[in-house]
Amino acid sequence: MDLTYSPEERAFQVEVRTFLAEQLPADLSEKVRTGAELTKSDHDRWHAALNAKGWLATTWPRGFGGPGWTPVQRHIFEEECCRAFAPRIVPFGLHMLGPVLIEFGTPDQQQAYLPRILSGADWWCQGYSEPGAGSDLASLKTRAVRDGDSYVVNGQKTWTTLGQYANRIFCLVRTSAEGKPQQGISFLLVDLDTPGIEMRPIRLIEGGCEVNEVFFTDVRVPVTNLVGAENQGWTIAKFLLTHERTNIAGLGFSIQAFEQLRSFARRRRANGKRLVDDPLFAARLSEIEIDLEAMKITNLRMLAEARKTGAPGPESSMLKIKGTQIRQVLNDLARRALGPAAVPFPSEVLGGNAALVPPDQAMNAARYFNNRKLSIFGGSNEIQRNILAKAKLGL
Amino acid sequence: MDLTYSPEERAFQVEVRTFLAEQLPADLSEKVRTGAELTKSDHDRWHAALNAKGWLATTWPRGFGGPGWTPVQRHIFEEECCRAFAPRIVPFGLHMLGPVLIEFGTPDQQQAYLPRILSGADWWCQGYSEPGAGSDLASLKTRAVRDGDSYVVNGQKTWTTLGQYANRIFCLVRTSAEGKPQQGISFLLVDLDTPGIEMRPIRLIEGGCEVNEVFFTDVRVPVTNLVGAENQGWTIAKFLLTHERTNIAGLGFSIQAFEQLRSFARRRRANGKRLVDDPLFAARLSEIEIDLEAMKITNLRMLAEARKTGAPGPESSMLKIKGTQIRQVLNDLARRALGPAAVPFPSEVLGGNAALVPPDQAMNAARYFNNRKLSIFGGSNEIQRNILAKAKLGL
Amino acid sequence: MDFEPTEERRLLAETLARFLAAEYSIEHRNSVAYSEPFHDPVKWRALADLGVLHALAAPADGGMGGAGFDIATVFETLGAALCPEPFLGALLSVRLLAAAGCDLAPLLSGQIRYAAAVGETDAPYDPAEIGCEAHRGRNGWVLHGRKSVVYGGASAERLVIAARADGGALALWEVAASDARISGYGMIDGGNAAEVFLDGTPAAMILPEAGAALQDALDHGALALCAEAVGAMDTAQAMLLDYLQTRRQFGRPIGSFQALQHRMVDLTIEIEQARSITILAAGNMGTDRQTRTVSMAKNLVGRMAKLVAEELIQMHGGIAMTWEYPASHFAKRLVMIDHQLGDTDFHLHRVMAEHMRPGNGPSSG
Amino acid sequence: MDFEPTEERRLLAETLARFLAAEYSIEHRNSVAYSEPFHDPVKWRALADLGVLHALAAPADGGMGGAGFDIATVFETLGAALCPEPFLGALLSVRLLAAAGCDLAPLLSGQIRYAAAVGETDAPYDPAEIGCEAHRGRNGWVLHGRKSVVYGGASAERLVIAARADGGALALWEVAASDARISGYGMIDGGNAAEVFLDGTPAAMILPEAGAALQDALDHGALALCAEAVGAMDTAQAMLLDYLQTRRQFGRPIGSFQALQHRMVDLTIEIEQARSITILAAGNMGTDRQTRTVSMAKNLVGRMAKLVAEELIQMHGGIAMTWEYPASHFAKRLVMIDHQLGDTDFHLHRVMAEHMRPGNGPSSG
Repeated sequence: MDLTYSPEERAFQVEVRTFLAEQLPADLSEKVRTGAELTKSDHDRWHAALNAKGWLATTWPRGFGGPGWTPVQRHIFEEECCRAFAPRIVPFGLHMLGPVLIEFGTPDQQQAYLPRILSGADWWCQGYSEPGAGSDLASLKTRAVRDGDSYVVNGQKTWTTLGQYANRIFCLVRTSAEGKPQQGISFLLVDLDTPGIEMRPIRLIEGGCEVNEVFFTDVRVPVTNLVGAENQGWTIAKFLLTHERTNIAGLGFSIQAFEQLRSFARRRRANGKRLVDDPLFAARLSEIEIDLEAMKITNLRMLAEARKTGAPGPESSMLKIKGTQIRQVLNDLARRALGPAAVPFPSEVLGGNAALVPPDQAMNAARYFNNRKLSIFGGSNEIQRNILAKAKLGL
Repeated sequence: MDLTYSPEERAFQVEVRTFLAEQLPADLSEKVRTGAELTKSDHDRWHAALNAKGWLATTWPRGFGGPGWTPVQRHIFEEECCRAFAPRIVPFGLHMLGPVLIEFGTPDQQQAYLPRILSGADWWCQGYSEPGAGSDLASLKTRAVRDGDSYVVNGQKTWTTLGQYANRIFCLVRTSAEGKPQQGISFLLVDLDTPGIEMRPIRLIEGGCEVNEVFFTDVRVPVTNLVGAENQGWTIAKFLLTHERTNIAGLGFSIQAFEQLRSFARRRRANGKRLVDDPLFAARLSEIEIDLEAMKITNLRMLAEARKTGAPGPESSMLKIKGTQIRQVLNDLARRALGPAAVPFPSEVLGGNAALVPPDQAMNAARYFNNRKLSIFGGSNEIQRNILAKAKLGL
Repeated sequence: MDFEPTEERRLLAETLARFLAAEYSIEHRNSVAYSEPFHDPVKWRALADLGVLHALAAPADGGMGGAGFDIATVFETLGAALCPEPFLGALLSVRLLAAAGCDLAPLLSGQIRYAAAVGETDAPYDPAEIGCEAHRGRNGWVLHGRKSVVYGGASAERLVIAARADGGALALWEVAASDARISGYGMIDGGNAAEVFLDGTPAAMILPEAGAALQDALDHGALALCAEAVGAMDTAQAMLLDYLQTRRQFGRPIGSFQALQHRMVDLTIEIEQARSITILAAGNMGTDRQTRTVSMAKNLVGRMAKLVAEELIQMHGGIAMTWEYPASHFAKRLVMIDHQLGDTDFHLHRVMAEHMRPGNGPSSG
Repeated sequence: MDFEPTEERRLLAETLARFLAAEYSIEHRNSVAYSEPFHDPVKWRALADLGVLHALAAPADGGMGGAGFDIATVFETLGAALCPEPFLGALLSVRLLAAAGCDLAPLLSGQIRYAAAVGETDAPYDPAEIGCEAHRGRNGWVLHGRKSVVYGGASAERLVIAARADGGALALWEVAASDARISGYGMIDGGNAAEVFLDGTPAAMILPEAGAALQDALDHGALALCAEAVGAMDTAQAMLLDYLQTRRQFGRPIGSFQALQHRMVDLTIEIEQARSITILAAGNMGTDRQTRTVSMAKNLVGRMAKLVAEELIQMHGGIAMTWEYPASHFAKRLVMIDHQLGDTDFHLHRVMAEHMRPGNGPSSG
């Protein structure tokens, strides 16, 4: 047992810190710290800086343009990025489609798409969920019917995050109605400029529009855009679900949120004392700190396990459940910390001498409501419990 | 809306208090207060005092020897008894079998048994659960096979509370293997002196022996001891389950436990201050006080509802769940309040100048462990949730 | 003991519920709740004409209600329909103006909209920490300081303000909204509030010793919020139950999954507990247990409303994350009620304080 | 970073686990745990021969271990088998005697049983509140006062006692058990403890300034209890899982009911969290984060052990309420560990205290 980083890992940590200190634009980190919305060009700028360093595609093998990091290195990189309030790497092309193409794509597909992901020429989004198939993905209904050298796609996708910035979408579509529902699904790449596609924003609970619906009406997609074999989509979907999870616990976000909360609670005065001097608040703060400290070790233990076995097991579901619980408690405490000052609508947040709270606290209530999604999207925590009950406990 | 008692109810409350002040033996209330075990003769003494006043069979109609109380009067009586640390009325004959005989028994059965319940001549116990049929009562296996004027009973019952004091047992037995499992069950009265019956104590987690196993080997029971029709037992069992619940929330016990805890926390000094001055403890104490205050109103509201409709509905399951949760939290806090002084084994509790805590606190850990049963026995809280999901929510 | 509402209150609730169902469809509610002026002045007058404001004041003060159960009836009905109108500010003003012996007729008739400015940035909940001050100016009293998150402050024409007379005793002052600098804003769960900047603002003293009146008004406001939450929880529970019964996943209604069933049962039980403690608080208004039982209620309701909101979103699984689906707005209101007039921790401290007092402590009768 | 045990520790754990499986069947365990002298002197010597006591002391003090992970390895293995022997008293004594520079050989070899008397009735956890005093008598120091719930005190031959020298500084004293008046008793979860009455009891001072040594010993004791709980939770989890897989109700294994599945998953996750925080504490022994991380661990483990115990009983549904079924004894141990060397609240206060300090507060590195 040894909880400390090796000398190489410590040196790497220093390298990451130095890079962030030098290359992370101050206006971007300020936006992240205050919870302001990032534009497409904000994301593009940060991706380009990482790409120039060779640190953008953190999960790709070296041969495809990845840095060839160990899981611990990836963990260090993500933690440092969060501490520095770097924008998160937009995962759809880099953490999701990239590994799929590397594993299942043809050489042509790899050559066509991977460099464009790295360069920022393509912004991918995800077409998985449907209005009638959220957690129950196998019941999806969007059809792709073979017609000559094309598939003709009809149907509707939803919860497509940042689709408004994307020029391409990867989709799960039904190519066969036979057998078990899982067996008739394929994985298809679609150019969003193709006629027949409409993208509509979905306004979320707190008022923001980060997700979209995508409607497909007789959309013709070349058969060369099929990844893997026809009806192999379920296998690819499962691969993607377990391999995107380099940071499924969201630990960096939690560390960030905890530090902001702790620091604010020491500055905030209400009802005659500092917030942190209210023993009820201090107790909540301390309990979640303890849970977070434990989670850091749990995460490292499971990374070490994955390093041994080569692939994350059902344990990634444990990280998802506990990780989202901790993030949501932290968001909850940050909202509560504001008292009445949490009530202004995000777009009404007052500046200047009318400000109610420091800028980095102004989105606390909105973030709390928005992050209720964490335990729902990407496989709800109920689905994760079902998976664990079966795969880990044999129930 | 009016939360206050009517003048008649207040007068009744005074009458109950006066009775308890005059007639409740001090040694009995001391035993209850300190959690000491009550002997059979302790119970008999208290039952006799109540019977002399006509207040023993609180749920029976006037014509059968009950006091003819309203639900609110019963509530007042139970609350005052708890406040005075009176022994609880042993429910098996009085609250369980009595109402069953009044509803389903023949006049002969009523005349034979009801007076003996009131006089204390009979002590009944309950033969419901079996080792393989706890929550799933319908799967019970104890058989009663008709042979001339007798049933011949074979099988095993368990969790028979205070069976060691009883001379009679009422049982659910299987009289038919046909149809749904519920349809072949009958309700049978058995004299424990009948040859072929063996009662063995079960030692519980904290070391006490309040429950028993009962083994039946070719036990001959006269057919006149059948209550209701053959195979009507399930109906009777359900009647009993909803009608025994005059105090299913255990509110009196909770009020008692809260007052003892509150008073002790103000006296207990540890680590330089009173226990109640530890804000973490005070917060727990206050939260459970609030839950308890709400529960009092919930209980009264459901009593009022039952008075209107004539019978308790699935709401009694709500009282059971929340009532046992509150009691268990109170037991938990009482255990925690002792710190290291909670560790002695109950039989080792030290007296004199070696005493670790006041006598009324000495059983706190044992009571905590023993009362984990509250959410299991009498239909586990999981079963209650199943019932509510179906009967109240239509799920 | 009697848990039936009186005929008058039953009628008021029915009339109000019918009006809200007809006039505040969720689309209209949302457009009123989230766009300026964050309330509907025409319907506000109609609500006044229905007698809703009169129900908040005692007959002696020109009203037709004012008891705990009157207030609870009104706010429970408002909560069930998620009505975004500034009734909280009106209720606080009613209590304060009545304590000061002022004429309530303009308020109760809906002619003039009042808000009560009590909380401050450093004194969000506890009036003892109020720092705003009044001083005698050339032409009478003037006020200095800032009042924060004044509910209904953006739409109010007159303000009742708590401030210290010459830095000493807490007193009440009436101010014309046009005389103060007011930054109004919409709230995340709908409706409006405002920052009120007082910088030599002319003010009329209406009550020189206002400590008890302020506590009483805040108690009544907290009771109203509890009742509003109970109403909103009832609607939320019904929405969720309907969803569980009709939404299908994996080939069956999701309400057939036992894990969800058990959580739904627990929610249902906790909503009944929230209703019970609100009844207890309503029944204790005007007694010496008023403040303590209100704090108990606000604490328990705060805990349960958050639980209901979070489960409402989680068990809907995605759809309740959207603005379009009404449940999301109920969830926001249920969570944000805890930020008004004392959160769960603030009120728990008040319940704790009596236990921690030297001596024999409170009797839990 | 490396989460693999060293070869030595893996061997120790295996050897000890094998010994306990062979020698402490649940029947033997219960007879030892619940009847006088509440431990098995013969097997205690055998355990010492296995090197279990040596693993608790550093090589410099004559032991073969003594690091956080050594202690965690031993106690996790003891906990998994629910071993009722008085190792906690031995560990505390090892740390205190080593700090005092005393010879540990008689203790480590199992020849002489030691217990450490620290807590008092009014000072259950915090050594700062210790009231026992030592005074110079005719023939050297004598002790006055009462030590309460001394773990292993009923079976100890020698006691290490914390008391104030002439009412001042905390110091350590060694006392022969036969010189004190000792009321021993069994514990509700097995094993023994004692009340120790000191009434002019002759004592040898072994360390005059013992504040730091006491805190260090209590930290190590708390770490040991965390590890013991983790071991017991693992066994409890395995028992419960087996029960869910095999017990049938309503015609199917009860483990097929989704509500129970989800609770079992949550338990499993929390046990991993308890294991993680114990690893963190073990890894921080001897650093300046020792006390803080141990308090974090004891708090989290206290919360989770209670959850596991209560779910263990509840999900077994009746059978785990019985003495005969081993799970009941695991449940008792898991709950009662929170009563030893600081409960969840005591340790949470210590974590809170750093946040509440003026200045910039702790860094959570």
